[in-house]
Amino acid sequence: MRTTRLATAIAAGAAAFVLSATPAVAQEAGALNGANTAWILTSTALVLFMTLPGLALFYGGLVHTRNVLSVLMHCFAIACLASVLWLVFLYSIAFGDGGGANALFGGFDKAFLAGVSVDALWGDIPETVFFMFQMTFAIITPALIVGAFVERIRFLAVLWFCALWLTFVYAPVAHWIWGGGALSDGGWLGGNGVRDFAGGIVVHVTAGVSALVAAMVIGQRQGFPGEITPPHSPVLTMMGAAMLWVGWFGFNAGSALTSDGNAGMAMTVTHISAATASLTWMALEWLRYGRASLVGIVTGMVAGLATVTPASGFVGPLGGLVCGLAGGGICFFATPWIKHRLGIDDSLDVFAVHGVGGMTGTLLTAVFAAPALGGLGHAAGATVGSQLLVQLGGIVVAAVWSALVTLVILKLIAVAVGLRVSPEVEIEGLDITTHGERGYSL
Amino acid sequence: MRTTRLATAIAAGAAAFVLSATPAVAQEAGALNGANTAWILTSTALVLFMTLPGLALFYGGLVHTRNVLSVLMHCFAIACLASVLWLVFLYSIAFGDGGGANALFGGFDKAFLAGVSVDALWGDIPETVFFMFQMTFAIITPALIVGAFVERIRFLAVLWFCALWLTFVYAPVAHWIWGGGALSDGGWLGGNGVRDFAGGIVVHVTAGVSALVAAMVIGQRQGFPGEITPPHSPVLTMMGAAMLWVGWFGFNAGSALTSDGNAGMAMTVTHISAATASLTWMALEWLRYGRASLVGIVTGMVAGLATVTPASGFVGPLGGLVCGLAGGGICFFATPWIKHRLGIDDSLDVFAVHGVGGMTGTLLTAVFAAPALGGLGHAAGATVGSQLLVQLGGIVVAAVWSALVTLVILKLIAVAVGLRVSPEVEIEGLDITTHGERGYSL
Amino acid sequence: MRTTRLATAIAAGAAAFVLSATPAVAQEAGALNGANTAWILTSTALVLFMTLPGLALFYGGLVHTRNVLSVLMHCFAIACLASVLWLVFLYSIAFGDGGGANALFGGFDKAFLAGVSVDALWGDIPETVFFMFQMTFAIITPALIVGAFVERIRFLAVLWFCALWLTFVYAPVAHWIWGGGALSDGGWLGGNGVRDFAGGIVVHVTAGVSALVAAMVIGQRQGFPGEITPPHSPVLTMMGAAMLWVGWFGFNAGSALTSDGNAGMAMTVTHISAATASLTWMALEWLRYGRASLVGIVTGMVAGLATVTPASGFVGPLGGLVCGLAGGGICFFATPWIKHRLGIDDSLDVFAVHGVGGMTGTLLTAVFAAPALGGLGHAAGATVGSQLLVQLGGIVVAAVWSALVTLVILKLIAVAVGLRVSPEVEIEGLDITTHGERGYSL
Amino acid sequence: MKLLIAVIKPSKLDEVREALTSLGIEGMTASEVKGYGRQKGHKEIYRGSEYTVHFVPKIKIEVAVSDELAERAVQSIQDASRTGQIGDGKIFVLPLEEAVRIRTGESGAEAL
Amino acid sequence: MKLLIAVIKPSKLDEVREALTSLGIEGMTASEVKGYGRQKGHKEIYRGSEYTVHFVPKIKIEVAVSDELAERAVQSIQDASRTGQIGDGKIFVLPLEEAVRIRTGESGAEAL
Amino acid sequence: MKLLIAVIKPSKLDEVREALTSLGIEGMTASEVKGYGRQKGHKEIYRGSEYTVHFVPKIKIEVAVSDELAERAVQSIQDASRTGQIGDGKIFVLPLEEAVRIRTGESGAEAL
Ligand SMILES: Nc1ncnc2c1ncn2[C@@H]1O[C@H](COP(=O)(O)OP(=O)(O)O)[C@@H](O)[C@H]1O
Ligand SMILES: Nc1ncnc2c1ncn2[C@@H]1O[C@H](COP(=O)(O)OP(=O)(O)O)[C@@H](O)[C@H]1O
Ligand SMILES: Nc1ncnc2c1ncn2[C@@H]1O[C@H](COP(=O)(O)OP(=O)(O)O)[C@@H](O)[C@H]1O
Repeated sequence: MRTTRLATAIAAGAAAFVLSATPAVAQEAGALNGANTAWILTSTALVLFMTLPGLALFYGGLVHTRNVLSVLMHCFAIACLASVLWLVFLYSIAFGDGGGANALFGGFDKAFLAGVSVDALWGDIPETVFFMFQMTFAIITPALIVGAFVERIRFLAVLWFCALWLTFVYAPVAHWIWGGGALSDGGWLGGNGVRDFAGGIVVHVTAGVSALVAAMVIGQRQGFPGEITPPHSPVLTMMGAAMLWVGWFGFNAGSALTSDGNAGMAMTVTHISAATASLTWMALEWLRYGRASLVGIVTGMVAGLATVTPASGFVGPLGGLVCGLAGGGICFFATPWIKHRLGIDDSLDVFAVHGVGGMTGTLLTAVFAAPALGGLGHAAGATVGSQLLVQLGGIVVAAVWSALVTLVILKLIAVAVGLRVSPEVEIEGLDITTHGERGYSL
Repeated sequence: MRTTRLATAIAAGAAAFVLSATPAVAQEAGALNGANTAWILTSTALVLFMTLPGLALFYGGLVHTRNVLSVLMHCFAIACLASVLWLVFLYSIAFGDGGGANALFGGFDKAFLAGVSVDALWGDIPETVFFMFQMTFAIITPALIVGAFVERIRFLAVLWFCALWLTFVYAPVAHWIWGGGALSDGGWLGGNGVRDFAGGIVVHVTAGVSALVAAMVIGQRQGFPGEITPPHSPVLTMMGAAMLWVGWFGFNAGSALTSDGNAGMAMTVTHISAATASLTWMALEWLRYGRASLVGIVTGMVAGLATVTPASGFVGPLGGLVCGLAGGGICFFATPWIKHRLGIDDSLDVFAVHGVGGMTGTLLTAVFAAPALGGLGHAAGATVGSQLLVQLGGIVVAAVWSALVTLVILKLIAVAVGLRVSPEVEIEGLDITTHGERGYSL
Repeated sequence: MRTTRLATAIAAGAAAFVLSATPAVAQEAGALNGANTAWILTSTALVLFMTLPGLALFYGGLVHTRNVLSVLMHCFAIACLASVLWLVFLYSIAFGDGGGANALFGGFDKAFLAGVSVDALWGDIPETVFFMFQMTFAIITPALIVGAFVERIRFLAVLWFCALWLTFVYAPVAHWIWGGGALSDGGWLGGNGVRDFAGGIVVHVTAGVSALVAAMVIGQRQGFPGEITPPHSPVLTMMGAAMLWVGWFGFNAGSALTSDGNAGMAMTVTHISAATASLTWMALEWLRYGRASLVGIVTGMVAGLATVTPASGFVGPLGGLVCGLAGGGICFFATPWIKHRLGIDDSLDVFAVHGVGGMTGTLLTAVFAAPALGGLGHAAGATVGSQLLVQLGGIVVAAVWSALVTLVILKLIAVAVGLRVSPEVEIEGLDITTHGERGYSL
Repeated sequence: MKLLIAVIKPSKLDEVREALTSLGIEGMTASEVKGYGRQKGHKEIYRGSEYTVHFVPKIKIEVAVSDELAERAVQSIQDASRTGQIGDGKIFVLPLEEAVRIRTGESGAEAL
Repeated sequence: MKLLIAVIKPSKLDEVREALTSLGIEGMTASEVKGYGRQKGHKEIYRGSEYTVHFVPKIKIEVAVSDELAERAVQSIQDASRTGQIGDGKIFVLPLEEAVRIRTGESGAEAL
Repeated sequence: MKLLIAVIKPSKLDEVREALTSLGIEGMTASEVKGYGRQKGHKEIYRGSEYTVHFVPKIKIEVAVSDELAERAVQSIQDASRTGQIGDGKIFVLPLEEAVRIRTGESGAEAL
């Protein structure tokens, strides 16, 4: 989607930055670029891999044995539901042309991929490939939120939440920022819209904020905080974390939509941020608690990746290092703060890691895009300061919208089907009660 | 292999459909297409990943703890054996030029890749890449059959079965349909041969039917059905299922042998079918048994993927949806029917899921290839009706051949080395008795 | 890096071999090749996947439950540390231009990727992509060494060892062989330098030899050999092994730095060697101990892959088969020999598998590069004999250097922070004592 | 002294622990077991096939108590773990001749 | 009443369960244990190295029975679990002073 | 005969096994349990949050011995498993009425 945004940007005269960013657009119009297509096909597989099984295992290892299957089930069912809805109308809302209402949403012209032939192109790759690549983002975002209410949510509520949240939060926000809507170039925030390369706002801020609200509405797990049991399998968690790291190459470097230096630099800064944040978290944990844990270092990794996501296509290696330091450091302190100071049982720390990380990275993007700091430069007319305000505006709008809509959705679901399982079921565990299975019979 | 088939098809005048399907062939002859090569190299890795560890974990989680290693061992050893045999003569049988006998098999000219230099091309990709990509299909197909006789088969019997089955079932059938043999364009079924994009017949029907026969010949597990224990680790099973889904992108979209819209659309319909089938299975299970299980939803996923496999390069999004609905629904009812009505211990439901799914999809291909239904169109002269007959013919031939040869092979093995372990060994478990290891010492 | 080496080679007149090997260099200079870029981006993800989680799981499954997390932690922390150091100065040492000292090391000009813009090219791919691809090699190599001292090493010692070893062993040796240094064409060994396609010496010999020395310096685990417990989870080990196999496609075929027949043939011989070595190990185990184990067959796989690594871009299918036979066979006998005859507790057999395999393959490269044996040919003026000497020279230099430097590093660490945990901690396990976590709470 | 062996529902362990602690019993040993009684195991359905699970997961706790405490301990375990539904479990009382605290070598009641 | 503790081969659990049920004993508790006796553990070989496994996996079953049933119960456990090979296991009989069914509070023999 | 039940630190199992063997006791059964006593569980910290772990992993061993051996067995278990730190564990001695070796049907002391 950057390509279109950038096309607009060119029209808006931001040529300098743009050209360096995507040589692709230099090609003669309408020609398929097989190399870019190959990389985005690959990236699509990588990002799906992030959710199935990556995120599912990462989350599954953090809960009690008696709930591990329910977490895997949530992620899996969400992936399926999101995929079908993406075809039915979500893609159209996010990336269609909403005509008069385009600032707000993309309309329904592309529902069921209407009019998208096998040869249709998006920029210089097949639109089907772009459709699939974007779908994988729509899959992982609601799955991230699951971390807020594991071990007590009703399965049916998860499905309803997924469907409504994608429709009223994810798809619109994606349209605003990536689909030519209100927050992109020439929108409410002026000629230079929000710069969110791979989803710092679209994915992490929306998921993080919604998770926080959901945790508050649904309430704490029984025995929180004192009697909660430790992660039942750090092994599973590390496995999932590693898959998230690998898949994130597709997430960020794939977001270049090209197979070139832009993708290469995005992959580089992404990786550097992940590594730096991991070491940062490890060091802080060591200093503060006297030992470095596996669960800790991989949490730092996720924080670093979430933080660099919006910046990945705009900054250089230095930006990657700083995103890692900031993301790892800030999230390290945010996590216990939310759980203990605020007493909110955002069970797997979705807001503290993804929300906080995504916001941090979105702001850092404005700073480290500066060539002086090794960045790829701002759009013409934009400065660090001006862009900072735009980024801030984007965060606020997305956060407020996510919070409000999530609140409404959950209230509706509470009435319609109920949010929580009974206390007995919660103690007995969701696996056997809701899904009729046990995680392990060794 | 589609490229060659399509080349033939062009000769046969089906230009319209063909060109839309593979712009690649438009290129000046003999030129290497680096982009297509990159995607097929990637797809090869993805399809290998489906078996190792994907399928191995998917199956391993479904058996008793005391047999988990034996299942992983079967999949791993089969992968190694199939690879070496593929080089030695299987590739030649499947994709060589059998001269006079070409309708039946491809001869031995390409044994040991004789005459295939580093620069040799297949279509516009290196033949070595095509060789590797196809090898991964020859790896997973016999591994699928393992599901029919887990927990009681002799290891040596598995190895012999793999070697003989690949030689007399897989390689010939692949040749008939993909290698220019009897079932392809201009063969026994007329100008328009079977349309099997990624292996609905070549992989799933052959494996499914052979599995059914094997289950009958080898017999039920002790205590079947009443005393069989539940899957020992739905966690492993979900992990493997997720890897199968991701890898299937290479399986189906890679079968385009191009990095373009054809691959993009194939990936799209594949994904849609997987998601739809998963939800279908989940819903049916919920309605019928009052709860949706993780093992259930991932089984639906496999059914949807097997069903869309033959169709993936010929149908549009609508076709993907219908393949998912049909595959998920039909396999859901077929599974208990085979086990209980027929009392056949096809232990991991290979026939009910892969066989039934593959047949369903092969027939649906003829229907949803119709442009009116969003398909990419039939070859010139072909209609839904005519193609349906051709597809049916292909299924029947492949099924009958698979059943007969499998029967013969197993009878031979029974005499030569024996099929089953002793009842004591079966109760004690294959891991410790046959392989001298235990799955877990926690 | 082969591209540059090959450029030199061309200058040296070895055109024949070179051109067949990399059509890429035929392109007009300075042009980005998107297809090659796509494949190397993918390969980078594949090789990272080898370590995270591949190698971590492979190793983790082989140790006692009470140490599984420590092994995952070692691999993860090493990956992070190596990544940051690679950016800071390691890449520059390995692939920079050291000017006068270039025979020895590449200097610091490229520290922090100084002067490497988003558009900078290495050959015909972005230098950032080359940087990332090479980084993944620098990640896995020290992680391999972990196998030598698991279950007793101090975590802090692991971190120090990783940093110092990469600086003084890995980066320099990589420079000598791949960075235009002393062991490459025109260096100390004459016009034709060492041929190490993907790291037989740079990765496996350095890691293997250093592991052996480390095992001797750090000493045996308590109760070795009699009281050591069996692998706690062959399931994890198989999972990791399978990921290593898949990732190795990026490791070897990616080392072509092109998306063409060279990559295709490299992938082919790599796969064939892995499969052959697995079957070889399985057969030998069966003959010698009466049963074939899962841990055994996957160990054979790793041996085959390590062996074919240096040869993968230079030999044909026959070479792949022989590498598999030799690697599987020799390592099978080397493993118990080191542990029992020599009584060295190289706990996870790093030297016996990687060191021995890497050496074997490095020598076989000289032989099977011969066109008569299906190889891609030697450089002009080189013969099997002459190349054998060169390869041997490379092995000796790398081995001696690795051994000496590792010894010094460990002695320093022993003084500075200590190498081993206390006997009590060793018995209680590293997970709970050092990292405060348990692997499983089922 | 007595050794109480109780087989209870896994979800009741915490309540039992608290009940005993409030009685001043400051030690116990728990382990995962499987069993059946009136509650005859159950069926699980996978892919439409029924799997019989004869043994239901339970927690077994072992508590050594002085003779005086025995009765009250039994009572409080019962109160804490009872749901009134089948499968609640059993409590067994065995004679305990001797108890030794390894660390100190204390024996008899004071070792508990 | 008696508490029977038997350590048997894992593969014999089902047969023992059926044997006891046919005696009208309608409850038992089983758990996974490891042990050795005459059967002195064994060696496993990985990558050519021998690993000594001192403890062999067994299943421990605990059955509380009335005094009358005790002897026949011991006998039928023995019959059901015997293979004649080393490692068959052991049966221990302990005095059981009291048994309580948590759900109903019934005690003594009728609680079994 | 006596049935000794000892709950010890997992890391002490091997030493205890050797100690008993040297006494000529040639069989035992071990299982993984969790417990607490003076050692009141502990806290683990994940992502800055404290998790209370009430039960500490221990190993429970069961050894049936003849009356003569009982005392020395208790002593040697104690010697072998003692570290002097809290959490060392406990040894319980129960009366054992009968023991049967399944394989041979031998009963009483010679079955041990
Ligand atoms: N006779 C027995 N001997 C040993 N354990 C028993 C016996 N009867 C029941 N149990 C244990 O108690 C648990 C609960 O018994 P159950 O009969 O289901 O409870 P209730 O009879 O109160 O419904 C069983 O799972 C089993 O572990
Ligand atoms: N003295 C003992 N105390 C406790 N358990 C024992 C004792 N002797 C044997 N066992 C248990 O019985 C199991 C089988 O004993 P074993 O001696 O191998 O059988 P057999 O003597 O009939 O061959 C052992 O694995 C162990 O768990
Ligand atoms: N009263 C008891 N009944 C049953 N088991 C006990 C009892 N007291 C202690 N234990 C077991 O002994 C283990 C060690 O006891 P602990 O009191 O921590 O040792 P110490 O008192 O010697 O420091 C505990 O983890 C628990 O499993």
